[in-house]
Amino acid sequence: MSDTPISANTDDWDAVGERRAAEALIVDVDGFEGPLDLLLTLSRTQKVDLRKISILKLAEQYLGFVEEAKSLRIELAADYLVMAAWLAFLKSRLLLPPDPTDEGPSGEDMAAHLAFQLERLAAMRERAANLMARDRLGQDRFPRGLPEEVGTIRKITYTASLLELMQAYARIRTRDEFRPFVMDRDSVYTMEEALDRLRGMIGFAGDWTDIASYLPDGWQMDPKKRRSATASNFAAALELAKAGKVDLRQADTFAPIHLRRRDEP
Amino acid sequence: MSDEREKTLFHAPPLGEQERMIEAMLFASAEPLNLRQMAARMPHGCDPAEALVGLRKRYEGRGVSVAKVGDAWAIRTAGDLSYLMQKETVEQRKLSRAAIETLAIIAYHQPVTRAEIEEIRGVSVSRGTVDQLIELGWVRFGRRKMTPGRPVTYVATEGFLDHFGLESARDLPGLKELREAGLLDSRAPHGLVPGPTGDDDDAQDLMDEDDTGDMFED
Amino acid sequence: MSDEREKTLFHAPPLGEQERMIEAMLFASAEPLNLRQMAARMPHGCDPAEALVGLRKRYEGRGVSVAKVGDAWAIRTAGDLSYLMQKETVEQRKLSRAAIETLAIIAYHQPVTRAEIEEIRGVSVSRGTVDQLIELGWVRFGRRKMTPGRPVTYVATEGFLDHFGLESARDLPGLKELREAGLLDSRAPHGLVPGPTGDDDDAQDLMDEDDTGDMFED
Repeated sequence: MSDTPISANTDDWDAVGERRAAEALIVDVDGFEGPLDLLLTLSRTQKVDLRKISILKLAEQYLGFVEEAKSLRIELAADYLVMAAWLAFLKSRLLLPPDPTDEGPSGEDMAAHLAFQLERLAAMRERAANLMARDRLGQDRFPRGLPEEVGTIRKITYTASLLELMQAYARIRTRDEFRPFVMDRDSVYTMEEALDRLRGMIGFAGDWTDIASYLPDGWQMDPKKRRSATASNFAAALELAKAGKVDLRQADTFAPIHLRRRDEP
Repeated sequence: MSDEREKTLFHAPPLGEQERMIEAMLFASAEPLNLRQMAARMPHGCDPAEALVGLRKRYEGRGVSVAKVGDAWAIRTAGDLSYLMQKETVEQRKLSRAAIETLAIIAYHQPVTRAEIEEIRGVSVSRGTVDQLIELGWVRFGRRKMTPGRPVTYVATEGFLDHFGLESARDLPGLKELREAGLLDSRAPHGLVPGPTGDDDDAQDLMDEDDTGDMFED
Repeated sequence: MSDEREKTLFHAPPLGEQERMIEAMLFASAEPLNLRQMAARMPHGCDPAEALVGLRKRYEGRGVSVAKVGDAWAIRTAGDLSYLMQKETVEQRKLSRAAIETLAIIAYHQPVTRAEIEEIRGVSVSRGTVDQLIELGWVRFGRRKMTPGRPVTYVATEGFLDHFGLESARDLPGLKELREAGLLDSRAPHGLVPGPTGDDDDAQDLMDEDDTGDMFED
């Protein structure tokens, strides 16, 4: 690094003061919140408005600080060294005439931005201090000490729709029409009944006889009853034929079915 | 601020200022403050009793008042505004089956006695069920019946008509219309009311009667 | 009482009465109440905003005042009477310089990303700093920024306004001057000045990205 320690600049009281301040800074290096914070502290020694600050001088102060730290064998965090390198670069840019072929921000741009950053940080610090000095809740201003609880009242409303009302009524009024399911057996002649009857009768039937003649009395006239009895009679006749008790014959489709007892072999 | 305090060591602050102090203290304190406590906090020479009179007057008829609690003082909500300290939550529930059936019978058969309701429903009607319908404003007492014992009757109210959107109870559809509307099919009464069969229903009703507190369905 | 409320369903109570109601509610609550919360507890047809204007005026210069806190309102004791309140004073956890500065930066630059805070302070922000501010209820997450990485932002809360006695973030002292001086512009020409080397934070931002961008919106 190309700079000279600040103490070499001049011998007057200011320089001594600065030197002492710088030493204090170095001892206090842990107290700084990064290089920008340090720069801001250093800038205060210039005793001018931050807008009129000499960035070149500030860069020199910072580099002097780093040198001092080195001589005192104080390990500086990487951030501080990066800033030192950048400031050294900035310093050279500010001192040398601008290179027209060089791209990127000029030394003046860089210096202006650093000044802006310092001013912004200083402004934020000031605002932070103002904020903390305000009348604060719990310190200067107080909320109600005896707040009243807001109770909750649960209100229940009951609802019912017209449909539900009507359905309820319908349900009550139709309860009488509604009874357990029982098959209406009045007009039903079961196969068991037919079998019993046929078994008793075939003993006398030695010749072919129309099975219709086996229908029980009182079941021939009512169509409902006749239908049930005919079906059961026919089913019973098939059952007996299957058991080998009778023979069945039918002359033609839909012709009468005849039944004859089968003689035991 | 400290200058002001120094000053007041010798000259008590004006009464209006003392009122402000008491106002702030009573507001922020977690417990009622008595005169001694107030005076201890206030600058020398203050008279909290006198300032309190002024402050109380200032809060007369306001939303809060300066109330005496034992021998101490506190700021309290005005009694007539206590309802503001409550938040109402409304919960909707369906009427129980027993209640809606009873209501239906009253609506269709009004004026109707309890005995008649029981005859139609086929189960006894618990007191709570009718009470609930009265409380809801859907049923009220009608004229007594001119029969032995002069039993009270129940009728449906205006509120009932309002709630169910009816002009009059005569507008209620009859059995015939219910059947035509498909609401009443005697061949398939199960389709009407999903759920328990008629037998369970009666059992449910009997249980309802035993425990009136638990008679509402959610 | 319920009769009175019923009546007011159709006629809002007079403004003076509404003022009393708001007075009662604000006195009773330790937390700021917003207009919606007040209206919900007041009879139908009330206009808390209008009534508040009158109430505020009534308490001007008193020992307590009606303070606006963001979108809400609260009654607080006057700041000049703090000396009476030693007993009520809440022991505040001492905030680090980093926390105080970070809070100011968030308040003045909100919504602001962690990277922007670091740019302004010139150091990386330790996670504990923001956590502490969030825990105090002074800072919360804002919308994600529509920049690459969609970083989360931080904003100041209503609790912050309440604590520091600010009506809104626009009332932050010196805000206008800062803006005019260009000190609130977020011109961050990277590379002009070396910034903090916050590798951890980049990793954090990437993690945040996995979350849905909407989770911090309100």
